[in-house]
Amino acid sequence: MEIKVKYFGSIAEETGKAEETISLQNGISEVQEFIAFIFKKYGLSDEGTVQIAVNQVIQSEGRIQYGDEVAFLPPYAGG
Amino acid sequence: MEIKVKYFGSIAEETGKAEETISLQNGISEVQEFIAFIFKKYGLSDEGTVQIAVNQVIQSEGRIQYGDEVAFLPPYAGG
Amino acid sequence: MNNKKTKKVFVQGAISPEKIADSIASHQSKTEIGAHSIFLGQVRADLVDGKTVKAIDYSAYEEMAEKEIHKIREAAFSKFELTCAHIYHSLGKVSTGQVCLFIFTSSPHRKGANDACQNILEAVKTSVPIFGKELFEDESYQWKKNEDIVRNRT
Amino acid sequence: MNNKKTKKVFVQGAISPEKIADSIASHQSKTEIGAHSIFLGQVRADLVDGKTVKAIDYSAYEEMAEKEIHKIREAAFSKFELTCAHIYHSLGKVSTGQVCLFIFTSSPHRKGANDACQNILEAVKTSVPIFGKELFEDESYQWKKNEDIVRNRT
Repeated sequence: MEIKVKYFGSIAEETGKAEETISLQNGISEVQEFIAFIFKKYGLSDEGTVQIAVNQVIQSEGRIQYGDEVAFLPPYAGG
Repeated sequence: MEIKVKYFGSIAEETGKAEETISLQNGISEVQEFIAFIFKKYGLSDEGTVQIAVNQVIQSEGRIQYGDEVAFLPPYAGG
Repeated sequence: MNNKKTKKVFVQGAISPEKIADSIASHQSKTEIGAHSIFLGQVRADLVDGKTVKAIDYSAYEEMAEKEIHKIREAAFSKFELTCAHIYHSLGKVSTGQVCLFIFTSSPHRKGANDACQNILEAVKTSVPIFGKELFEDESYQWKKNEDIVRNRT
Repeated sequence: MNNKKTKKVFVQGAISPEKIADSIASHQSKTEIGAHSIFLGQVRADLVDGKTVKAIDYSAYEEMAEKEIHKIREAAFSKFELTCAHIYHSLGKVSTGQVCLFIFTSSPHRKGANDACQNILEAVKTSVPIFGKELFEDESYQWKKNEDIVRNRT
Protein backbone atom coordinates (compact mmCIF):
# COMPACT_ATOMS: atom_id res chain seq x y z
CA MET A 1 0.00 0.00 0.00
CA GLU A 2 1.33 3.42 -1.00
CA ILE A 3 1.34 6.39 1.30
CA LYS A 4 2.17 9.94 0.30
CA VAL A 5 4.37 11.46 3.01
CA LYS A 6 5.13 15.17 3.39
CA TYR A 7 7.78 16.82 5.56
CA PHE A 8 7.85 20.44 6.67
CA GLY A 9 10.20 22.95 8.25
CA SER A 10 12.97 21.49 10.39
CA ILE A 11 11.75 17.96 9.65
CA ALA A 12 12.08 18.44 5.88
CA GLU A 13 15.55 19.68 6.61
CA GLU A 14 16.37 16.51 8.55
CA THR A 15 14.88 14.13 5.99
CA GLY A 16 16.41 16.10 3.13
CA LYS A 17 13.14 16.02 1.17
CA ALA A 18 9.72 17.69 1.09
CA GLU A 19 7.77 14.60 0.13
CA GLU A 20 8.01 10.99 -0.94
CA THR A 21 5.85 7.97 -1.59
CA ILE A 22 6.33 5.06 0.79
CA SER A 23 5.16 1.50 0.25
CA LEU A 24 4.08 0.07 3.57
CA GLN A 25 4.85 -3.52 4.52
CA ASN A 26 2.51 -5.67 6.57
CA GLY A 27 2.34 -4.62 10.16
CA ILE A 28 3.02 -0.92 9.82
CA SER A 29 -0.34 0.67 9.35
CA GLU A 30 -1.10 2.17 12.75
CA VAL A 31 -0.29 5.91 12.99
CA GLN A 32 2.07 5.45 15.94
CA GLU A 33 3.90 2.62 14.20
CA PHE A 34 4.28 4.70 11.06
CA ILE A 35 5.69 7.63 13.02
CA ALA A 36 8.21 5.33 14.68
CA PHE A 37 9.13 3.87 11.28
CA ILE A 38 9.83 7.31 9.76
CA PHE A 39 11.67 8.56 12.85
CA LYS A 40 13.92 5.53 12.73
CA LYS A 41 14.38 5.72 8.96
CA TYR A 42 15.72 9.29 9.11
CA GLY A 43 17.06 9.35 12.66
CA LEU A 44 14.72 12.23 13.47
CA SER A 45 15.02 14.01 16.79
CA ASP A 46 12.51 15.97 18.87
CA GLU A 47 9.59 13.55 18.75
CA GLY A 48 7.81 15.38 21.55
CA THR A 49 7.02 18.43 19.48
CA VAL A 50 6.11 16.78 16.18
CA GLN A 51 2.49 16.55 15.09
CA ILE A 52 1.14 14.23 12.39
CA ALA A 53 -1.65 15.16 10.01
CA VAL A 54 -3.43 12.38 8.13
CA ASN A 55 -5.23 13.83 5.13
CA GLN A 56 -4.71 17.29 6.60
CA VAL A 57 -6.24 16.53 9.99
CA ILE A 58 -4.07 16.30 13.10
CA GLN A 59 -4.12 12.73 14.36
CA SER A 60 -2.19 10.81 17.00
CA GLU A 61 -3.84 7.43 16.60
CA GLY A 62 -5.91 5.38 14.15
CA ARG A 63 -5.01 3.52 10.96
CA ILE A 64 -3.23 4.73 7.89
CA GLN A 65 -4.90 3.57 4.69
CA TYR A 66 -3.93 3.23 1.08
CA GLY A 67 -3.77 6.61 -0.62
CA ASP A 68 -3.55 8.62 2.59
CA GLU A 69 -1.44 11.75 2.77
CA VAL A 70 0.60 11.79 5.98
CA ALA A 71 2.39 15.01 6.99
CA PHE A 72 5.10 15.47 9.63
CA LEU A 73 4.75 18.91 11.21
CA PRO A 74 7.25 20.61 13.51
CA PRO A 75 6.06 23.33 15.95
CA TYR A 76 4.00 26.05 14.30
CA ALA A 77 5.49 29.51 13.92
CA GLY A 78 2.77 31.58 12.25
CA GLY A 79 2.22 35.20 13.14
CA MET B 1 -15.60 88.69 38.30
CA GLU B 2 -15.47 87.51 34.69
CA ILE B 3 -15.88 83.90 33.64
CA LYS B 4 -15.29 82.55 30.15
CA VAL B 5 -18.09 80.12 29.32
CA LYS B 6 -18.04 77.61 26.45
CA TYR B 7 -20.93 75.59 25.05
CA PHE B 8 -20.68 72.45 22.94
CA GLY B 9 -22.85 70.25 20.77
CA SER B 10 -26.55 70.27 21.57
CA ILE B 11 -25.98 72.81 24.36
CA ALA B 12 -24.35 75.32 22.00
CA GLU B 13 -27.36 74.80 19.78
CA GLU B 14 -29.70 75.60 22.67
CA THR B 15 -27.77 78.67 23.84
CA GLY B 16 -27.25 79.84 20.27
CA LYS B 17 -23.56 80.54 20.91
CA ALA B 18 -20.23 78.72 21.28
CA GLU B 19 -18.85 80.98 24.00
CA GLU B 20 -19.38 84.12 26.00
CA THR B 21 -17.95 86.06 28.94
CA ILE B 22 -20.19 86.29 31.97
CA SER B 23 -19.76 88.73 34.86
CA LEU B 24 -20.76 86.98 38.03
CA GLN B 25 -22.71 88.78 40.74
CA ASN B 26 -22.18 88.15 44.43
CA GLY B 27 -23.49 84.81 45.55
CA ILE B 28 -23.03 82.82 42.37
CA SER B 29 -19.60 81.36 42.55
CA GLU B 30 -20.23 77.73 43.48
CA VAL B 31 -20.19 75.34 40.50
CA GLN B 32 -23.69 74.05 41.17
CA GLU B 33 -25.08 77.57 41.51
CA PHE B 34 -23.41 78.59 38.27
CA ILE B 35 -24.85 75.59 36.41
CA ALA B 36 -28.33 76.46 37.71
CA PHE B 37 -27.81 80.08 36.64
CA ILE B 38 -26.89 79.11 33.06
CA PHE B 39 -29.62 76.51 32.80
CA LYS B 40 -32.18 79.08 33.88
CA LYS B 41 -30.75 81.81 31.66
CA TYR B 42 -31.13 79.70 28.50
CA GLY B 43 -33.93 77.39 29.58
CA LEU B 44 -31.67 74.41 28.98
CA SER B 45 -33.10 70.91 29.17
CA ASP B 46 -31.51 67.56 29.97
CA GLU B 47 -29.52 68.54 33.05
CA GLY B 48 -28.95 64.89 33.97
CA THR B 49 -26.58 64.25 31.10
CA VAL B 50 -24.60 67.51 31.12
CA GLN B 51 -21.06 67.60 32.47
CA ILE B 52 -19.16 70.74 33.48
CA ALA B 53 -15.45 71.23 32.95
CA VAL B 54 -13.69 73.98 34.90
CA ASN B 55 -10.39 74.80 33.23
CA GLN B 56 -10.72 71.61 31.18
CA VAL B 57 -11.24 69.30 34.13
CA ILE B 58 -14.62 67.68 34.80
CA GLN B 59 -16.01 69.05 38.04
CA SER B 60 -19.34 68.82 39.81
CA GLU B 61 -18.55 70.93 42.87
CA GLY B 62 -16.10 73.54 44.17
CA ARG B 63 -15.78 77.27 43.48
CA ILE B 64 -15.54 79.15 40.24
CA GLN B 65 -12.84 81.82 40.32
CA TYR B 66 -12.01 84.89 38.32
CA GLY B 67 -10.56 83.98 34.93
CA ASP B 68 -11.81 80.40 34.96
CA GLU B 69 -12.97 78.72 31.76
CA VAL B 70 -16.22 76.84 32.33
CA ALA B 71 -17.48 74.47 29.65
CA PHE B 72 -20.91 72.87 29.32
CA LEU B 73 -20.57 69.41 27.76
CA PRO B 74 -23.40 67.23 26.48
CA PRO B 75 -22.90 63.43 26.27
CA TYR B 76 -19.75 62.40 24.43
CA ALA B 77 -20.03 60.80 21.02
CA GLY B 78 -16.47 60.06 19.97
CA GLY B 79 -15.60 56.92 18.03
CA MET C 1 1.47 76.31 26.93
CA ASN C 2 0.27 73.17 28.71
CA ASN C 3 -0.54 71.66 25.37
CA LYS C 4 2.86 71.84 23.82
CA LYS C 5 3.71 68.21 24.46
CA THR C 6 0.38 66.77 23.39
CA LYS C 7 0.28 65.15 19.96
CA LYS C 8 -1.98 66.22 17.15
CA VAL C 9 -5.23 64.25 17.51
CA PHE C 10 -7.79 65.88 15.27
CA VAL C 11 -8.08 65.45 11.53
CA GLN C 12 -10.40 67.56 9.40
CA GLY C 13 -12.94 65.22 7.76
CA ALA C 14 -12.57 61.47 7.27
CA ILE C 15 -9.35 59.57 8.02
CA SER C 16 -8.13 58.11 4.72
CA PRO C 17 -6.84 54.56 4.18
CA GLU C 18 -3.66 56.22 2.85
CA LYS C 19 -3.06 57.93 6.20
CA ILE C 20 -3.39 54.55 7.89
CA ALA C 21 -0.98 52.95 5.41
CA ASP C 22 1.51 55.78 5.99
CA SER C 23 1.33 55.24 9.76
CA ILE C 24 1.97 51.53 9.33
CA ALA C 25 4.87 52.15 6.94
CA SER C 26 6.47 54.63 9.32
CA HIS C 27 6.75 51.88 11.97
CA GLN C 28 8.77 49.50 9.82
CA SER C 29 12.03 51.00 11.06
CA LYS C 30 11.09 50.11 14.66
CA THR C 31 12.31 46.54 14.60
CA GLU C 32 11.62 45.92 18.28
CA ILE C 33 7.91 45.85 17.36
CA GLY C 34 6.33 42.43 16.83
CA ALA C 35 2.63 43.31 16.99
CA HIS C 36 0.41 46.17 15.88
CA SER C 37 -3.21 46.51 16.92
CA ILE C 38 -5.43 48.92 15.03
CA PHE C 39 -8.99 49.96 15.76
CA LEU C 40 -10.99 51.93 13.21
CA GLY C 41 -14.35 53.50 13.93
CA GLN C 42 -16.41 53.76 10.75
CA VAL C 43 -19.60 55.82 10.43
CA ARG C 44 -22.54 53.42 10.27
CA ALA C 45 -25.71 53.99 8.24
CA ASP C 46 -27.98 53.48 11.25
CA LEU C 47 -31.72 53.48 10.71
CA VAL C 48 -33.49 55.71 13.26
CA ASP C 49 -37.29 56.02 13.11
CA GLY C 50 -37.27 55.14 9.43
CA LYS C 51 -34.49 57.59 8.53
CA THR C 52 -30.95 56.58 7.58
CA VAL C 53 -27.82 58.31 8.88
CA LYS C 54 -25.77 59.62 5.97
CA ALA C 55 -22.98 61.37 7.90
CA ILE C 56 -21.85 62.47 11.34
CA ASP C 57 -20.70 66.04 11.91
CA TYR C 58 -18.10 65.93 14.70
CA SER C 59 -17.05 68.78 16.97
CA ALA C 60 -14.92 68.78 20.11
CA TYR C 61 -13.70 70.82 23.04
CA GLU C 62 -10.33 70.53 21.37
CA GLU C 63 -7.93 71.75 24.06
CA MET C 64 -9.54 69.55 26.72
CA ALA C 65 -9.85 66.59 24.33
CA GLU C 66 -6.15 66.77 23.52
CA LYS C 67 -5.28 66.84 27.21
CA GLU C 68 -7.57 63.87 27.92
CA ILE C 69 -6.04 61.87 25.08
CA HIS C 70 -2.58 62.76 26.33
CA LYS C 71 -3.57 61.35 29.75
CA ILE C 72 -5.03 58.22 28.13
CA ARG C 73 -1.76 57.62 26.25
CA GLU C 74 0.34 58.14 29.37
CA ALA C 75 -1.84 55.72 31.32
CA ALA C 76 -1.57 53.12 28.54
CA PHE C 77 2.22 53.40 28.50
CA SER C 78 2.33 52.87 32.26
CA LYS C 79 -0.10 49.92 32.22
CA PHE C 80 0.98 47.96 29.12
CA GLU C 81 4.13 46.83 27.33
CA LEU C 82 3.92 49.44 24.60
CA THR C 83 6.34 50.81 22.01
CA CYS C 84 4.01 53.32 20.30
CA ALA C 85 0.45 54.58 20.54
CA HIS C 86 -1.32 56.92 18.12
CA ILE C 87 -4.86 58.23 18.34
CA TYR C 88 -6.65 60.25 15.66
CA HIS C 89 -10.24 61.46 15.50
CA SER C 90 -12.13 63.34 12.82
CA LEU C 91 -13.69 66.77 13.14
CA GLY C 92 -16.36 68.02 10.76
CA LYS C 93 -18.45 65.90 8.46
CA VAL C 94 -17.66 62.20 7.97
CA SER C 95 -19.92 60.22 5.63
CA THR C 96 -21.17 56.70 6.29
CA GLY C 97 -18.53 54.15 5.35
CA GLN C 98 -15.70 56.54 6.18
CA VAL C 99 -13.32 56.24 9.12
CA CYS C 100 -13.65 58.75 12.00
CA LEU C 101 -11.42 57.12 14.65
CA PHE C 102 -7.99 55.52 14.24
CA ILE C 103 -6.20 53.96 17.22
CA PHE C 104 -2.83 52.36 16.53
CA THR C 105 -0.80 50.59 19.23
CA SER C 106 2.47 48.71 18.80
CA SER C 107 4.39 46.42 21.12
CA PRO C 108 7.02 43.70 21.03
CA HIS C 109 4.24 41.18 21.77
CA ARG C 110 0.57 40.86 20.85
CA LYS C 111 -0.80 41.15 24.38
CA GLY C 112 0.58 44.64 24.94
CA ALA C 113 -0.67 45.94 21.61
CA ASN C 114 -4.13 44.36 21.88
CA ASP C 115 -4.82 45.25 25.52
CA ALA C 116 -3.63 48.83 25.07
CA CYS C 117 -5.73 49.32 21.94
CA GLN C 118 -8.91 48.18 23.66
CA ASN C 119 -8.15 50.16 26.79
CA ILE C 120 -7.57 53.33 24.78
CA LEU C 121 -10.74 52.75 22.76
CA GLU C 122 -12.93 52.52 25.87
CA ALA C 123 -11.28 55.61 27.36
CA VAL C 124 -11.73 57.63 24.15
CA LYS C 125 -15.44 56.75 24.12
CA THR C 126 -16.02 57.64 27.74
CA SER C 127 -13.69 60.48 28.67
CA VAL C 128 -12.94 62.62 25.62
CA PRO C 129 -15.23 65.61 24.91
CA ILE C 130 -16.15 64.88 21.29
CA PHE C 131 -19.67 65.56 20.06
CA GLY C 132 -21.48 64.23 17.01
CA LYS C 133 -24.54 65.26 15.06
CA GLU C 134 -26.03 62.37 13.08
CA LEU C 135 -27.26 63.81 9.79
CA PHE C 136 -30.12 61.99 8.09
CA GLU C 137 -30.87 61.77 4.41
CA ASP C 138 -33.74 64.27 4.69
CA GLU C 139 -31.48 66.99 6.26
CA SER C 140 -32.87 66.41 9.75
CA TYR C 141 -30.46 65.31 12.49
CA GLN C 142 -30.05 64.01 16.03
CA TRP C 143 -27.24 64.34 18.57
CA LYS C 144 -25.31 61.11 19.03
CA LYS C 145 -24.66 59.83 22.57
CA ASN C 146 -22.23 57.09 23.55
CA GLU C 147 -24.76 55.20 25.62
CA ASP C 148 -22.30 53.80 28.17
CA ILE C 149 -21.53 57.22 29.50
CA VAL C 150 -25.09 58.34 29.89
CA ARG C 151 -25.78 55.09 31.69
CA ASN C 152 -22.80 55.52 34.00
CA ARG C 153 -24.03 58.89 35.10
CA THR C 154 -27.57 57.91 35.91
CA MET D 1 -11.90 20.19 -4.73
CA ASN D 2 -12.51 20.64 -1.02
CA ASN D 3 -10.59 23.86 -1.14
CA LYS D 4 -12.69 25.65 -3.68
CA LYS D 5 -14.57 27.75 -1.13
CA THR D 6 -11.58 28.70 0.99
CA LYS D 7 -10.23 32.22 0.52
CA LYS D 8 -6.71 33.03 -0.55
CA VAL D 9 -4.58 33.26 2.61
CA PHE D 10 -0.96 33.25 1.53
CA VAL D 11 0.94 36.19 0.14
CA GLN D 12 4.44 35.86 -1.34
CA GLY D 13 6.82 37.97 0.78
CA ALA D 14 5.86 40.83 3.10
CA ILE D 15 2.34 42.25 3.31
CA SER D 16 2.53 45.88 2.17
CA PRO D 17 0.87 48.86 3.87
CA GLU D 18 -0.81 49.49 0.49
CA LYS D 19 -2.52 46.09 0.60
CA ILE D 20 -3.82 46.96 4.07
CA ALA D 21 -5.06 50.35 2.86
CA ASP D 22 -6.80 48.70 -0.11
CA SER D 23 -8.55 46.26 2.21
CA ILE D 24 -9.76 49.11 4.40
CA ALA D 25 -10.93 51.13 1.40
CA SER D 26 -12.84 48.17 0.00
CA HIS D 27 -14.99 48.08 3.15
CA GLN D 28 -16.23 51.65 2.87
CA SER D 29 -19.23 50.54 0.85
CA LYS D 30 -20.36 48.27 3.71
CA THR D 31 -22.19 50.90 5.69
CA GLU D 32 -23.51 48.46 8.30
CA ILE D 33 -19.93 48.30 9.66
CA GLY D 34 -19.13 50.53 12.64
CA ALA D 35 -15.87 48.98 13.83
CA HIS D 36 -12.80 47.41 12.26
CA SER D 37 -10.15 45.59 14.26
CA ILE D 38 -6.80 44.91 12.63
CA PHE D 39 -3.89 42.87 13.93
CA LEU D 40 -0.52 43.01 12.19
CA GLY D 41 2.35 40.69 13.00
CA GLN D 42 5.68 42.35 12.25
CA VAL D 43 9.01 40.52 12.10
CA ARG D 44 11.01 41.51 15.17
CA ALA D 45 14.80 41.89 15.28
CA ASP D 46 15.18 39.49 18.21
CA LEU D 47 18.58 39.01 19.73
CA VAL D 48 19.39 35.29 20.21
CA ASP D 49 22.75 34.32 21.71
CA GLY D 50 24.28 37.57 20.54
CA LYS D 51 22.93 37.31 16.99
CA THR D 52 20.17 39.47 15.57
CA VAL D 53 17.30 38.14 13.45
CA LYS D 54 17.25 39.89 10.08
CA ALA D 55 14.37 38.01 8.43
CA ILE D 56 12.03 35.04 8.79
CA ASP D 57 11.61 32.61 5.91
CA TYR D 58 8.05 31.24 6.13
CA SER D 59 6.75 27.99 4.68
CA ALA D 60 3.45 26.20 5.21
CA TYR D 61 1.50 23.05 4.59
CA GLU D 62 -0.62 25.22 2.37
CA GLU D 63 -3.65 23.03 1.67
CA MET D 64 -4.08 22.16 5.34
CA ALA D 65 -3.37 25.72 6.46
CA GLU D 66 -6.07 27.06 4.16
CA LYS D 67 -8.55 24.53 5.51
CA GLU D 68 -7.63 25.39 9.11
CA ILE D 69 -8.05 29.10 8.45
CA HIS D 70 -11.37 28.42 6.76
CA LYS D 71 -12.49 26.62 9.94
CA ILE D 72 -11.20 29.47 12.12
CA ARG D 73 -13.23 31.99 10.07
CA GLU D 74 -16.37 29.87 10.22
CA ALA D 75 -16.02 29.50 13.99
CA ALA D 76 -15.53 33.27 14.39
CA PHE D 77 -18.67 33.99 12.35
CA SER D 78 -20.67 31.62 14.52
CA LYS D 79 -19.29 32.99 17.82
CA PHE D 80 -19.17 36.75 17.21
CA GLU D 81 -21.26 39.51 15.64
CA LEU D 82 -19.19 39.76 12.50
CA THR D 83 -19.66 41.33 9.08
CA CYS D 84 -16.30 40.44 7.50
CA ALA D 85 -13.11 38.61 8.40
CA HIS D 86 -9.92 38.44 6.36
CA ILE D 87 -6.70 36.62 7.21
CA TYR D 88 -3.44 36.86 5.26
CA HIS D 89 -0.02 35.37 6.04
CA SER D 90 3.29 35.67 4.26
CA LEU D 91 5.27 32.87 2.64
CA GLY D 92 8.95 33.19 1.84
CA LYS D 93 11.32 35.74 3.23
CA VAL D 94 10.02 38.66 5.33
CA SER D 95 12.58 41.11 6.69
CA THR D 96 12.52 42.61 10.17
CA GLY D 97 10.13 45.56 10.31
CA GLN D 98 7.89 44.06 7.63
CA VAL D 99 4.40 42.66 8.15
CA CYS D 100 3.89 38.87 7.91
CA LEU D 101 0.36 38.50 9.33
CA PHE D 102 -2.72 40.63 8.65
CA ILE D 103 -6.02 39.88 10.40
CA PHE D 104 -8.92 42.20 9.62
CA THR D 105 -12.34 41.84 11.26
CA SER D 106 -15.36 44.12 10.87
CA SER D 107 -18.61 44.36 12.77
CA PRO D 108 -21.43 46.80 13.45
CA HIS D 109 -20.01 47.26 16.97
CA ARG D 110 -16.54 47.27 18.50
CA LYS D 111 -17.00 44.19 20.67
CA GLY D 112 -17.64 41.85 17.76
CA ALA D 113 -14.67 43.13 15.75
CA ASN D 114 -12.24 43.16 18.70
CA ASP D 115 -13.19 39.78 20.17
CA ALA D 116 -13.15 38.07 16.78
CA CYS D 117 -9.76 39.55 15.88
CA GLN D 118 -8.14 38.30 19.07
CA ASN D 119 -9.81 34.91 18.83
CA ILE D 120 -8.61 34.46 15.24
CA LEU D 121 -5.09 35.58 16.18
CA GLU D 122 -4.78 32.96 18.94
CA ALA D 123 -6.14 30.27 16.63
CA VAL D 124 -3.77 31.18 13.80
CA LYS D 125 -0.83 30.92 16.18
CA THR D 126 -1.84 27.56 17.61
CA SER D 127 -3.59 25.59 14.88
CA VAL D 128 -2.29 26.63 11.45
CA PRO D 129 0.69 24.68 10.04
CA ILE D 130 3.02 27.57 9.21
CA PHE D 131 6.76 27.22 9.79
CA GLY D 132 9.42 29.87 10.12
CA LYS D 133 13.18 29.93 9.86
CA GLU D 134 14.73 32.88 11.71
CA LEU D 135 17.67 34.06 9.63
CA PHE D 136 20.49 35.81 11.48
CA GLU D 137 22.83 38.46 10.17
CA ASP D 138 25.69 35.96 9.86
CA GLU D 139 23.66 33.61 7.59
CA SER D 140 23.04 31.10 10.39
CA TYR D 141 19.43 30.38 11.38
CA GLN D 142 17.10 28.73 13.87
CA TRP D 143 13.59 27.34 13.54
CA LYS D 144 10.98 29.53 15.21
CA LYS D 145 8.46 27.94 17.59
CA ASN D 146 5.29 29.55 18.89
CA GLU D 147 6.02 28.69 22.50
CA ASP D 148 2.37 28.32 23.60
CA ILE D 149 1.90 25.29 21.41
CA VAL D 150 4.98 23.47 22.50
CA ARG D 151 3.99 24.09 26.10
CA ASN D 152 0.45 22.81 25.50
CA ARG D 153 1.80 19.54 24.19
CA THR D 154 4.22 18.83 26.99
